[in-house]
Amino acid sequence: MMLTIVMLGLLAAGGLAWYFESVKAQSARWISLFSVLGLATFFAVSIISSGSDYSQLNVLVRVPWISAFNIEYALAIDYLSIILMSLTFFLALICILVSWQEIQTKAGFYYFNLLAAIAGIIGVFCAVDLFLFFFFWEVMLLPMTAIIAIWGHEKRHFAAIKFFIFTQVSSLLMLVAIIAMAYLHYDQTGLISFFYQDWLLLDIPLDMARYLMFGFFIAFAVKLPSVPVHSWLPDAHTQAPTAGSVLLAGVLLKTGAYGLIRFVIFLFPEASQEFAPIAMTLGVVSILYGAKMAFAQQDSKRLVAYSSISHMGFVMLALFAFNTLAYQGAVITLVAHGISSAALFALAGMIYNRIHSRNLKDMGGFWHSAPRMGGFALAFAGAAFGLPGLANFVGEFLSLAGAFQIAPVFVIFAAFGLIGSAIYGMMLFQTSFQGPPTTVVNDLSSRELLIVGSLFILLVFFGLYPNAVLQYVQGVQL
Amino acid sequence: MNIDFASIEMLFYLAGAVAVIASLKVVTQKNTVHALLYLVVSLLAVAVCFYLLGAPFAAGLEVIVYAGAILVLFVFAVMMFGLSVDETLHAPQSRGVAVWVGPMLLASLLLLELLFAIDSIDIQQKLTANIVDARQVGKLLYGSYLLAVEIASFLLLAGLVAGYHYAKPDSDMHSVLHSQHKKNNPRSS
Amino acid sequence: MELILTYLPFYPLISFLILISFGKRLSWQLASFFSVGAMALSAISSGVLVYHLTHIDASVITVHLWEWFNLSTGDSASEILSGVNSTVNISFYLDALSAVMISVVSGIGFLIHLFAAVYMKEDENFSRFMAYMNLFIVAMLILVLADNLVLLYLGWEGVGLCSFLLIGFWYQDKANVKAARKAFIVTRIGDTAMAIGLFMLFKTLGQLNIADLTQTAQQTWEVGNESAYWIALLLLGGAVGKSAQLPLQTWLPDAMAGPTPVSALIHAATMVTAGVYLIARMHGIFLLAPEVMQYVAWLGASTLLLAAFAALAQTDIKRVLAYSTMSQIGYMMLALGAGAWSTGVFHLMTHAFFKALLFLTAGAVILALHHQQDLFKMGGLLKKLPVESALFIIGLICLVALPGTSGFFSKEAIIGSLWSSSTAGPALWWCAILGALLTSIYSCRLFFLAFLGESRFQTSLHVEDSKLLRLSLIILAILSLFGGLISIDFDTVFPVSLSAHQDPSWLHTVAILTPFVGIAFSWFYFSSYRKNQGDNITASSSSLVIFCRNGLGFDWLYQWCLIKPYCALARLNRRDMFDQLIMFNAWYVKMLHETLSASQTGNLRWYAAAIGLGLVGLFTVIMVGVGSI
Amino acid sequence: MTAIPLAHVLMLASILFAIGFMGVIVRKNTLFMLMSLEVMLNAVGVAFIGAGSYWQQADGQVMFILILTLAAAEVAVGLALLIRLQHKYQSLDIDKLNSMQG
Repeated sequence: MMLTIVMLGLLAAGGLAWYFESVKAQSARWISLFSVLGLATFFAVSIISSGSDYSQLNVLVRVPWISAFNIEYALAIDYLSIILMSLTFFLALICILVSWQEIQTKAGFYYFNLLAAIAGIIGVFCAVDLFLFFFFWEVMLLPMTAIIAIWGHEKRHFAAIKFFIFTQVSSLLMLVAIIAMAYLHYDQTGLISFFYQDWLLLDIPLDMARYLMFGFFIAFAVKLPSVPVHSWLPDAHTQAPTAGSVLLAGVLLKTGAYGLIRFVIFLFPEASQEFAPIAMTLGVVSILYGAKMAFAQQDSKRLVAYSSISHMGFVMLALFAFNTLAYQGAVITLVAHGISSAALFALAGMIYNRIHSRNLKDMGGFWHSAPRMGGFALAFAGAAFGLPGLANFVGEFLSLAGAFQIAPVFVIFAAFGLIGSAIYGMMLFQTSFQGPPTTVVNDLSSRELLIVGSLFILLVFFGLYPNAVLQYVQGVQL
Repeated sequence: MNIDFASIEMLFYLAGAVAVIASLKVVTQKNTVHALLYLVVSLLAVAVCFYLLGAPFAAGLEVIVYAGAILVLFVFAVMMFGLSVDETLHAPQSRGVAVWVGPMLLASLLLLELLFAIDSIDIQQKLTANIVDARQVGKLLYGSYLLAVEIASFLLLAGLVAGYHYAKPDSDMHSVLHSQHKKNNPRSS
Repeated sequence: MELILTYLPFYPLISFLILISFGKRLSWQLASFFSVGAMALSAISSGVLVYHLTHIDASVITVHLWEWFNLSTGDSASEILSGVNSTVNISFYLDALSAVMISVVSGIGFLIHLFAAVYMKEDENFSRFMAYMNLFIVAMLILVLADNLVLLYLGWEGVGLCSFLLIGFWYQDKANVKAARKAFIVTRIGDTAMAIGLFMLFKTLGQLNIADLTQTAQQTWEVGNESAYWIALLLLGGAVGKSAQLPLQTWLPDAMAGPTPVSALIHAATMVTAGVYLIARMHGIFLLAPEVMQYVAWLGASTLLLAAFAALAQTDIKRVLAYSTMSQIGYMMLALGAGAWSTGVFHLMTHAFFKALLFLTAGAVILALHHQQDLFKMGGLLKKLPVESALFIIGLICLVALPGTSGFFSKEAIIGSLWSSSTAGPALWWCAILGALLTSIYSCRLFFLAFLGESRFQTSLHVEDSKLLRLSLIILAILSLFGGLISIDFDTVFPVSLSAHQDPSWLHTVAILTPFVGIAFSWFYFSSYRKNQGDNITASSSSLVIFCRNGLGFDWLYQWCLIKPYCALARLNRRDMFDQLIMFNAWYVKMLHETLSASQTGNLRWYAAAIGLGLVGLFTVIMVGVGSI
Repeated sequence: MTAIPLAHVLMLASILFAIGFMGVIVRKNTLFMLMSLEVMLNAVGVAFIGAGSYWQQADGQVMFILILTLAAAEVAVGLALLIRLQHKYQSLDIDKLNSMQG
């Protein structure tokens, strides 16, 4: 029930924000901020106070929805979902704060879209009826497309359409796989079911599992994204407004990883084991290719977008290593990357607000006038190239150390990504903040300081005390 | 093969040739009325063909409905266009009699042919030997094709309604609405 | 004791936080009070710890702060077999080796901070500079105190980052920025090798705690084990990157773009020796891989000679010292490769003393000459800056290892250990002797050019008459001269080498005489530099000299083999070929769309004709189909 | 069996159809296009009748009657549309009626 309230609350708050913005300007952001804060608190309080153990999936709600097909409204959470939902809430707050000044036109509708997307993401993280999952998957897609298409930069329509088509085509493959699974269930038990835990009990013949797994895999690989289906990401990130980029990189990509864990690896263990070499190759290629492409970019947001591809390559590699350690690494990478890439995008947005350019050639020497921003930029670039002491390092280290147990050759290649990430990280930081000063920019305002400061503190916290997350995902047997 | 001018085949080929020539004229004529006349001839020629093929009922229908009704519709339409502005302008009216020459020739050819066919007993015998008469058609039409007939009737009804609707003069709802709007405008502004 | 050890890295950390958060709002006095004070506290704590370790019987002190993360896989075979504890902790481990390191780091660090507080006084970003220096000390202390390799890696990367920040401290100059980036990325290549080494260690031994894993390795592996070979090789990769040895040495000379105290602290005394520390720390693994020890020795020897040759041709006083540092670290590597662990670490310590002294004095000279670093624009400084000259001479005689100085003790020990070592041998001994000869020659050249002859500059000297600055220099000079007398007992750390000492008796004589030969040679060879030749001394421009000056072509090689191809690849594929591939679909669909929409003219007759055409086509197909059957 | 071979009947039908089709394509005047359509419909009728008499079945004539109704309806609607167009554009040129651009 609690999750339903949260999702409906988000939607309602979005609606209220939309309505009240037309009544009184600037009210939308306050409504969104406080409702997200309130709902996040509600979520945290109910999780803590429930006191139950979430190491297995806890089904919270299960009521019939479309009974003709035995489709249910079923929500369940475990620690993985809770971690990712908390990340979502946190980044939702960041998004609202980031949009504070940036969004001036149609602000009400903007906040409605933002909150609707967040509600969809929360839904994705907790839906265990696959039809419902697909429903939420689409719910999060549409407002996101709207955010890019309406409030984006100069090529926003192109980017939004590209984003939409990529995600939609791939998710249709997933829909096919979902329906096939439901019929498989019908074949075996005489009852159509979309319920995840029913599916876990199924005995899926391997040759069929291969195709079904592939259907799911493609949908999530596009979302993750992995080479060679990554190319929507740079465009979408570059053209989206700052909050859109933050949300995309911070949470939306995580839904891909979450799907891989929950629906590919756990539903089709044997087929994914068999598929692992290919998936790991894709992961390694993503790492190296992303790093190389990031280095080649002139556009700061595009650079960060490619670095996201590189980082998600680590996740892919780790997940398909089928190793507890690597799995932990993947989870912490998800959290760390959510925070660090959000931070980098937020910074890129702040720079954009100051100089109205994302081109690295227009930047340089900002340290002179904005040392605080420079310090944070360095820290976040450091997080991007896996500086120990920040959360990303723990993730990369665990992923690679775990994967090395299984596939040393892959890891050796992946480790070259560490060099590549240092190259683009340094380039990003140095071309924008070092060198002869070009323009005078204002240092961080207190609102911006709150944004980057909180992100930075979390990065350091998870970097030095990753057990805060890891203790919940330890002991997951793959 | 000895060419027997009195055979059904020859009559058929002749009628066919008339139909082809008349149709070509229909397509190539500049003047609408001329074209219509040729069309009539073409239809009549086809009717002869039908008759020779052993379908007198169809031939009758062809003459009555096609050459009679539909063509009259065309003529009315052409009248309504007021073709003085259309292609008749480019077709000089001075050769008034010449207009009739072509259709007349073809039509009289057909007539001759028809008379000949009716006159010849041999042909009559052959024709009656393999006739598909109206009774058979009627049975089939109101038997297994009943649904098709119903649909055709709907089609005709629709054609009627649509024809009426489109051909109606322009003083309908549109202008009424328009005038109302005009009336409302001063009050609202 | 544990408490003191715990707090040791936190003094500079707190100072760093204060300096970075208040930034320019702090006055010079306050900023230097915090940073230098924190260093003083660290130095004192280190002193206490070392005293405790040596005089009160405790060979090892450990503190456990908190568990960082757990590497337990739950199903790792090796883990079940050995029942090891695979947690990675934030824990400190102090033994004789790390004790030497922390005293060097915090002791010399303190002196250099003291110097820097005066040297950088005028800089507008003074507090930021001191903050970085503090942060560097934090990372370095963590590096040497780490009880497991992951924490060591944290420190390792941390010092790399600080080195990056400090080289690029004057960030407005593009050259500095480039040098900083180069330093970071080149060392990062080594770090990656090291990271792979860690993964491999973890895979084979299931743990990363240094003491435990060394023990396990020695129990389970035989000498010459393949895993040990690869692990040692990969760790060597890390060490080579950080310590600027072949083939990753190119960053160090460029790193001289940083302020001089940085060069003294990071690029001479502490950070660059981290590689030496790593190998010494992991000697348990290296002992199992004698081939890798040979590689270490040969790498050290070749770097030693290469850097010495390059030093001979430099015109920039700091670059001479940089190459000299490389060369001296080559000595340390040579010692480690020969299995003379303690002598290597001993040379590390003495080198830290005298190289810091040399750099700082050079810094004082440069300051006096208004940031003039070109040797050919100096000259005759002996008379004008007597105190600095004296100090510089002290540094140089330690560098060339004249008998009695600290350099003499350590370097002779290294050379002495080579001849009969199983992993070194006479060939390497001769390399070391040649190196010593070259060292004395380039030292003399440097000295003659800078301090003798007539002055080749017009500007008046800017003399910073600060007692603090002098004080730090003098303490360093004393340490350089007499530091060789400090004896360190490494018996608890390193295995006692069982050298049979069958060395020929002439070896020592040759080794002691070599520097004098070098000095005598230069006395005549560089007589033009020594005598009054006025302005007409210029740097030789023969191609051989330029080749040496440019570091024997390594930069050029890397530029063409690695950097340019990578950049070209990046530029070539800037548009992302996968994207192009996918967008081809879109393009293709769009083309079709345009073709088809062009065919939709809205022209009824056109449609009719198209239908006819289609009909004809269809019939043709059917006809051909029927005909072919 | 009639003496007329089916092939010849169908040939006649084809020739008529082709002529009508040519008219539809070639003529710009919509009225002529309608007439050509009539010719085409007729041609189809010929084919049906021919086939019907060949097999001695009434179906051919039934189909012809249906075609006839179709033609009637089509002509009614078509002519009405033409009148409308004539009113609106003062022209029957089909090429001027492409404002929908497909």
